[in-house]
Amino acid sequence: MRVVVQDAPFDYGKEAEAFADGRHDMGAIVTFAGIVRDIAGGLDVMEIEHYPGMTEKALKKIAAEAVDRWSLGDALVIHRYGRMGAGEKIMMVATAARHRKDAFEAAEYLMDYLKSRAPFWKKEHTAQDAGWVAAKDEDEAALDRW
Amino acid sequence: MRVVVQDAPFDYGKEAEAFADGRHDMGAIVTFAGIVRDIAGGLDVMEIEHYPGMTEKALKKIAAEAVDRWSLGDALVIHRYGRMGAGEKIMMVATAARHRKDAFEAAEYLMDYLKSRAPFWKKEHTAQDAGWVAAKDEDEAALDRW
Amino acid sequence: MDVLYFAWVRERIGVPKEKIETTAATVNDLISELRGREERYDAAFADLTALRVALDQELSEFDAPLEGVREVAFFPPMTGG
Amino acid sequence: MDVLYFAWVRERIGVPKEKIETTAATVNDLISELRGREERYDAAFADLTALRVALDQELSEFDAPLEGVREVAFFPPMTGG
Repeated sequence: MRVVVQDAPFDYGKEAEAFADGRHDMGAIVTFAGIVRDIAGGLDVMEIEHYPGMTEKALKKIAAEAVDRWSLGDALVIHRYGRMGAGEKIMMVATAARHRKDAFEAAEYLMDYLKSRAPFWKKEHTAQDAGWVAAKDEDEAALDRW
Repeated sequence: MRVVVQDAPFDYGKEAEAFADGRHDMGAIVTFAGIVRDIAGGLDVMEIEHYPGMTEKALKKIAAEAVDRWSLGDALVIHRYGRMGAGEKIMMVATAARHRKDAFEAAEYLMDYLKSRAPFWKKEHTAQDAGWVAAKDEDEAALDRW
Repeated sequence: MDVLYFAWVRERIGVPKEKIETTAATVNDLISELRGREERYDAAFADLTALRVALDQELSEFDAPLEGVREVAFFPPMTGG
Repeated sequence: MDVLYFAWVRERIGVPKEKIETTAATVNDLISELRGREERYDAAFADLTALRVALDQELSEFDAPLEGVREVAFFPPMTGG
């Protein structure tokens, strides 16, 4: 299990490859990558603020719960903070399980929890103005299924 | 949308990276990779037979249905045939959607359908013997949710 | 018409592909005809619940008509992924 | 105790962190105390449904006791991922 919180970009392909590599015991790997989308009006930059210290703790707790609940062979969470442009990767998760159902469910669980329970806040800057992204009710509701 | 059926190994990390790269419109990328698992008794080699011609058609149809149903920005399916050892990657799928729920669902749909509706058959060879992998009832049942 | 066999069906029948002249109206009729020919066909087609059929590379049903079909394939349930 | 603010709460209050001497028994008590101090606190804490609180870096409730707590953080609902 590995949790990384950093401002620097990460290499999604290399991380996915390294995560999947050399496993003889796990038949299923799932990865998710979150990418900065260009918004209507033209996104200039996406800024992500976080709570150093709590962020790492929260992500480790969420990842450990996923590993435990789905008997994962491994789990990975990488999340950036700071400023990034449209098309840049914000974060990724990866899960390794014996069967695909567990790998998918665990990855969705990681995403649902880190989205609403890890202390990150997004601010979108356009040429005109800047605003904090509002939390969506559907993201909070997504936790109900777990 | 891209569908590849080949006997040669593929580079999971590079494919995942290339698939995710340069997107400004899709916020969510999901990949799944299937890996040859070592089975009890020691897998010597996994052999995958397929139905040339029908395989490509079936995968294209499944991928097109996923793209349409979840308004995907893109979908990728790579599936190998022939002989491969434990730890080798058998196949991968990737989906790009605006939001994570669609990317996850579409990837699971691709997996559920290609597992039971694309003409591939696995045979496991151990030092002692060889046997065709039996289809699982749960894989057929997995189609019911779509 | 071309008849193709895959996986253990291929192994049991002994060839991956053969040309068969038939006037069978449906897949079921073709199967009956083949089972009457030789023991190896009889064995391969003994349990139809363990088999799938594709007509011109589309999954199909055993009661489907064969008229106009050029390629029939028999195989066990798929196990890809 | 250290009180931290993030995102628009930080912007509205004007500082990311401050030391506050208080005898407030619960988070709610602390909020009442802050709101009484200055307009900027009153504005930031006007709608508690739009806020979350963490005590010593664990998500918590507004009626939680502050005894033994060294770090309190206020912020809007998270939007990571």
